[in-house]
Amino acid sequence: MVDLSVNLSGLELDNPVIPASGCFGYGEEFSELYDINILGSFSFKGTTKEPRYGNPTPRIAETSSGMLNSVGLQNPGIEKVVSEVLPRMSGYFSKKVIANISGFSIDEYVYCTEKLNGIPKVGIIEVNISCPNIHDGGMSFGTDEKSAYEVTRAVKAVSKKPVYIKLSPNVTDITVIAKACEKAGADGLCLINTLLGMRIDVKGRKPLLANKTGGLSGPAVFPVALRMVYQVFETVDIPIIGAGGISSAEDVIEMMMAGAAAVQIGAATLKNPYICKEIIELLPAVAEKYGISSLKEIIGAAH
Amino acid sequence: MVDLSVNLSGLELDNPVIPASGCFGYGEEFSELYDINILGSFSFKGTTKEPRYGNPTPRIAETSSGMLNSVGLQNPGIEKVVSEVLPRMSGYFSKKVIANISGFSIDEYVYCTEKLNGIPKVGIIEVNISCPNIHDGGMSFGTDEKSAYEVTRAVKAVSKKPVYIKLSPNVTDITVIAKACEKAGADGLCLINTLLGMRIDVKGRKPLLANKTGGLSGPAVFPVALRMVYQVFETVDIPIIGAGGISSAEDVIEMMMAGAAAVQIGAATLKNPYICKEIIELLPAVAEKYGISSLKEIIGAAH
Amino acid sequence: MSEKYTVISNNVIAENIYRMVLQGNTEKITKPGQFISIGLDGFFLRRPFSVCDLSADKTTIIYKILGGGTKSMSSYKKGKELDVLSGLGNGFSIEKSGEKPVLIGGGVGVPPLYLLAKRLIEAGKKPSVIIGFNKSAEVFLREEFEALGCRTLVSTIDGSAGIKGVVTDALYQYDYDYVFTCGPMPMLKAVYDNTETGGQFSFEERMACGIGACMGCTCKTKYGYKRICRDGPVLEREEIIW
Amino acid sequence: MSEKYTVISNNVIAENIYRMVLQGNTEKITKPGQFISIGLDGFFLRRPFSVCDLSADKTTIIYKILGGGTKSMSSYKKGKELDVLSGLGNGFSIEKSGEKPVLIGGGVGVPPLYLLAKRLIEAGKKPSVIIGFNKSAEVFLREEFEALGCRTLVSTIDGSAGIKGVVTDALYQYDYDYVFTCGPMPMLKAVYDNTETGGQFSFEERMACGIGACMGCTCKTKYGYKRICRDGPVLEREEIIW
Ligand SMILES: Cc1cc2nc3c(=O)[nH]c(=O)nc-3n(C[C@H](O)[C@H](O)[C@H](O)COP(=O)(O)OP(=O)(O)OC[C@H]3O[C@@H](n4cnc5c(N)ncnc54)[C@H](O)[C@@H]3O)c2cc1C
Ligand SMILES: Cc1cc2nc3c(=O)[nH]c(=O)nc-3n(C[C@H](O)[C@H](O)[C@H](O)COP(=O)(O)OP(=O)(O)OC[C@H]3O[C@@H](n4cnc5c(N)ncnc54)[C@H](O)[C@@H]3O)c2cc1C
Ligand SMILES: Cc1cc2nc3c(=O)[nH]c(=O)nc-3n(C[C@H](O)[C@H](O)[C@H](O)COP(=O)(O)O)c2cc1C
Ligand SMILES: Cc1cc2nc3c(=O)[nH]c(=O)nc-3n(C[C@H](O)[C@H](O)[C@H](O)COP(=O)(O)O)c2cc1C
Ligand code: FES
Ligand code: FES
Repeated sequence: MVDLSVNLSGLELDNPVIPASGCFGYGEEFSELYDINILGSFSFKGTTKEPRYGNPTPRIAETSSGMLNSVGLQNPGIEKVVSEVLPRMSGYFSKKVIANISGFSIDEYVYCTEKLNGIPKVGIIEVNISCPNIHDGGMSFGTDEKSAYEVTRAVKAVSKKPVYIKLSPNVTDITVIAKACEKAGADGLCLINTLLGMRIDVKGRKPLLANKTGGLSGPAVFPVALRMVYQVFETVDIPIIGAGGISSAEDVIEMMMAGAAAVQIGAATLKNPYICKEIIELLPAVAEKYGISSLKEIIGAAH
Repeated sequence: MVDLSVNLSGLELDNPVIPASGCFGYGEEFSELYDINILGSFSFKGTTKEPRYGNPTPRIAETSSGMLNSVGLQNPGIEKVVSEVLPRMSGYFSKKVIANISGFSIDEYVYCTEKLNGIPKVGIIEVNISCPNIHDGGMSFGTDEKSAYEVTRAVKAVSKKPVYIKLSPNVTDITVIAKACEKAGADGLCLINTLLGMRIDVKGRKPLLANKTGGLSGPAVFPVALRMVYQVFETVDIPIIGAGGISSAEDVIEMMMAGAAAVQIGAATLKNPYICKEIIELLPAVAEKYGISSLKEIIGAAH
Repeated sequence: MSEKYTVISNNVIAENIYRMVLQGNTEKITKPGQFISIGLDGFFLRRPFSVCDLSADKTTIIYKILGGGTKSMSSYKKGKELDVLSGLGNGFSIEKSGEKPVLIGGGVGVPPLYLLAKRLIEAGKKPSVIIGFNKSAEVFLREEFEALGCRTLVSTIDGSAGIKGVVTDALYQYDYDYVFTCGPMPMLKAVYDNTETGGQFSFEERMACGIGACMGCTCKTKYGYKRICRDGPVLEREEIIW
Repeated sequence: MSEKYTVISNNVIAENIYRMVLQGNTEKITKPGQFISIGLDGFFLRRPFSVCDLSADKTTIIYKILGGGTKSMSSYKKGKELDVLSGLGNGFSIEKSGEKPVLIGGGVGVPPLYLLAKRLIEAGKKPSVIIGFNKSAEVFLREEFEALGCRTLVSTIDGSAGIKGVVTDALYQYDYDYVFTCGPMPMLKAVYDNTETGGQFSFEERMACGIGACMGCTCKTKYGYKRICRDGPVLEREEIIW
């Protein structure tokens, strides 16, 4: 029997497989497809202080082995998530959830954190400082060392839960940002968010996405994500949730060997809504094939 | 008849298709496969002051819709290129070539430029400040605004040819670097070089490439390249050679609409050595399909 | 919802238009106007297509070659197995229809109206049909609608078949009390502007998940934000914001 | 060099080992030890395989399922068309061989030795053969070598077929004046260390272009840097640096 369990800052997960924020809504749609309690956990849709419509459509474009999205953080707002969505969630998900929050100012991050503090269902607060689809500044927190430090500080100061900072790959040196978050007290990191990309509608002679640019994710970005997790693992001592292009049990193992303590699966979940279930079912056999008896033991094994 | 011709700082090209540096050697191998005079031009293998072996093997790994390389600038050195390779080139390529040079100090770039100044066969000097496979500093020129400025200044000060700076995508804001190069007098820009990536050999529990990390290229990176070309086109007034993931005539047109005055094709050339020929042959029909009568006219059309 | 469908036939029926019949479990498809989403080799995202016809174990779609995905589909041979998400979207509610609904389709918006017409007739309604195309070479499903007993008008932009003009140019010929429509956005808008009865409008949007999880396909309605893939593709006339 | 090859047959011949016969123009393949590079649907890079046997219009390769690419190849059916770069690499020079060469192969290094043995026999030489595997279930080509009239020894690591041990454990049984060898790196090194005659060693390296343009597959030799894909895969004993 392969031991699939992993641990994120005290949160014990049956397995390292976590659907990524923005690709699993609040879990409800998937709970109609299969029993989502088999998941390690899931990270819910990036939630902000106020409700948001997000960007105009089209918000989706296809790329080779990947996709662009410019959803722009459509969400019902933290109030509604806390008062309606989270209570309902217990009906279909019995484990703790990862609460992904976004903001346009430090105050907003703090506001959302305080709202989530009292909710037992929330296991980890995942602070998205990296969404590239927001024109009014959301991205800059994740691309600037000082801002990353400050957001982390501020959220940590109020949070009663472990705080994981979700990093942007659109930076010259991700280890600098990672280090800043660790210094500011982050309990863990999650990387990567999407790479900024674009497609052009050749017939219409204009960007395909109404927002012009969007975030690239899917298998195309896997080698970039893997490299960043590998680099950050050598730089910090806090756990890393690895994300970016994972779409198979082999990818999960590769990402863990690079240094991830758990993984998130985004775009692949959109392509195949059953992918996380399939991966969890395959993991024991694939692990065995590579002589792995416990997934915990391979974290960072490639270093 | 669709007019395929484009112009790079006075160098008239029959068409915008240019095999990218490092993916076409010095052209000899391909000249055995087809008449390479149909190309707009080609960019030869990154050449340094001294001969270089490059990195240990394995230097190649596969990724979804792409590949990693860590060749590390294997080349015979500028002396030999000038005295042996370039004279021989006239036997199989009658047009002007783009001379891609790399260095580990500003002096080396200057040295190579001076060596190439007197060679009529060289149409453009392409200064690679972005190779991610060099541990002793080659990359830093392309990720730091000030260094990019200085290299460009120094090369421009001695060059008798148009100077194009080849930019790294591994930066937080490519427009800052692009702007610095323009200010320093660059005649044009070429982007993107490869994205830093990694793969892990799960069986061996170590990075697949001997050099650990390598440069990601191929269709996977096309949306990132396109976005950067689009951004840089809005920032500078000098011509841009667009590169990154191009593998079809449609991609060429998309890249030109983003702002590229010509394009380079790298990884796709390695997968299919005839790809540039095929694209050149298809371009007129594909252009016509989109109502394009002259490629020059669509440069930046998506803005 | 995830099914394996096998290609039974895949034939060209008009210029660049193909009919594909698929065998497999159809029980998730409960309403006309729903769609299926097909995974294609070599393409990351699935492709959504409206259900055009249905039996206990067969689903028919009609699709136009638009880009690489549909081009590749056109080469699929009998026996090919496809990974399909089936029974997506809300579909048309025929309960809300009047007695004499008009079904208005444009281009590849026409296919879902065929299953809709069948269901309306089964429910005792008397649907009439207007289908619009660019030119006669692109016309399809006309005979099939007529075979159902529906009066069917064709419009073409260039006048090479039926009425010269757009679908709304044919509207005056009918006496109708309800509208069902599917087609390109400008057509939907024209139908909206030129009709006053109640109606249901089927929209398209670029999709990623197709199941309501990613917020990729949201539109604003008078009743709030709706996901075209899950809360749509069919919207009621009164909720639409253009 | 770019050819369309059609799969004629593709059968399992040992544990995880397949023989694929391809039809198509073989004129670019002029020497044993050359390889072809096959483009696979869904994989970016081509896959290199040694030519195992050859006729005017047929090429045989023998391959092992190692990762995703070879796994996918194992499902290819008769009639499938492949995009192939043919006639790559320098190949073995049989002119340099002695009268009694020994051919030493390990695992999927064995296949090119078969065409080599044929050519050597045609040239009037008397090749003998040692082929090494992990275990008996993986042994292949033994009968074929014997059918050519070559004395053929098999070694297996676990002793389940032939001599227990590695290929070099069988060397003493032969009287030879030249070595041709192909197999995994540690085997090549062991052959190098345990032989003294002239010889040719065929190497593997991860490749991108396969035609000498990318410098992805370079190794250092006493005669300078060589590209395994173009200046190799066969190196002369005297130039090898380990
Ligand atoms: C609910 C719904 C029902 C549909 N029903 C049909 C139908 O019955 N028959 C038919 O021919 N077409 C239908 N379409 C449109 C069809 O999905 C697209 O034509 C098809 O996806 C184009 O794929 P492609 O690879 O050929 O084009 P590409 O342009 O190469 O596709 C690239 C990406 O854009 C998306 N895309 C492109 N055009 C559209 C579009 N118009 N709407 C949504 N996504 C698009 C593709 O799905 C893909 O993700 C429907 C679309 C939706 C949303
Ligand atoms: C000149 C040459 C001749 C060869 N001849 C044969 C042969 O006759 N029979 C046979 O079974 N195998 C042969 N190989 C090895 C064969 O190319 C690999 O086993 C195959 O490419 C693995 O592909 P995969 O997708 O299954 O494995 P993966 O590991 O998924 O492949 C990923 C990438 O690594 C490369 N790769 C993986 N293993 C090797 C390897 N050992 N050598 C080179 N590249 C590798 C692949 O080509 C691909 O680019 C030869 C290799 C070379 C270089
Ligand atoms: C449609 C979509 C919406 C996303 N929304 C969010 C979000 O709200 N918050 C966030 O932190 N990340 C968001 N992401 C990023 C993913 O969580 C993930 O980090 C990224 O997509 C890389 O993983 P992948 O390649 O597996 O998709 C989104 C990604 C996609 C594709
Ligand atoms: C094997 C390989 C070697 C390369 N060598 C060089 C080089 O020497 N100099 C350089 O400027 N770029 C080099 N590049 C980068 C390419 O020229 C090109 O910028 C990049 O690969 C993106 O284009 P692509 O996606 O079409 O490959 C190399 C790329 C590859 C794949
Ligand atoms: S496509 Fe994902 S919500 Fe509609
Ligand atoms: S694989 Fe490109 S030089 Fe050998």
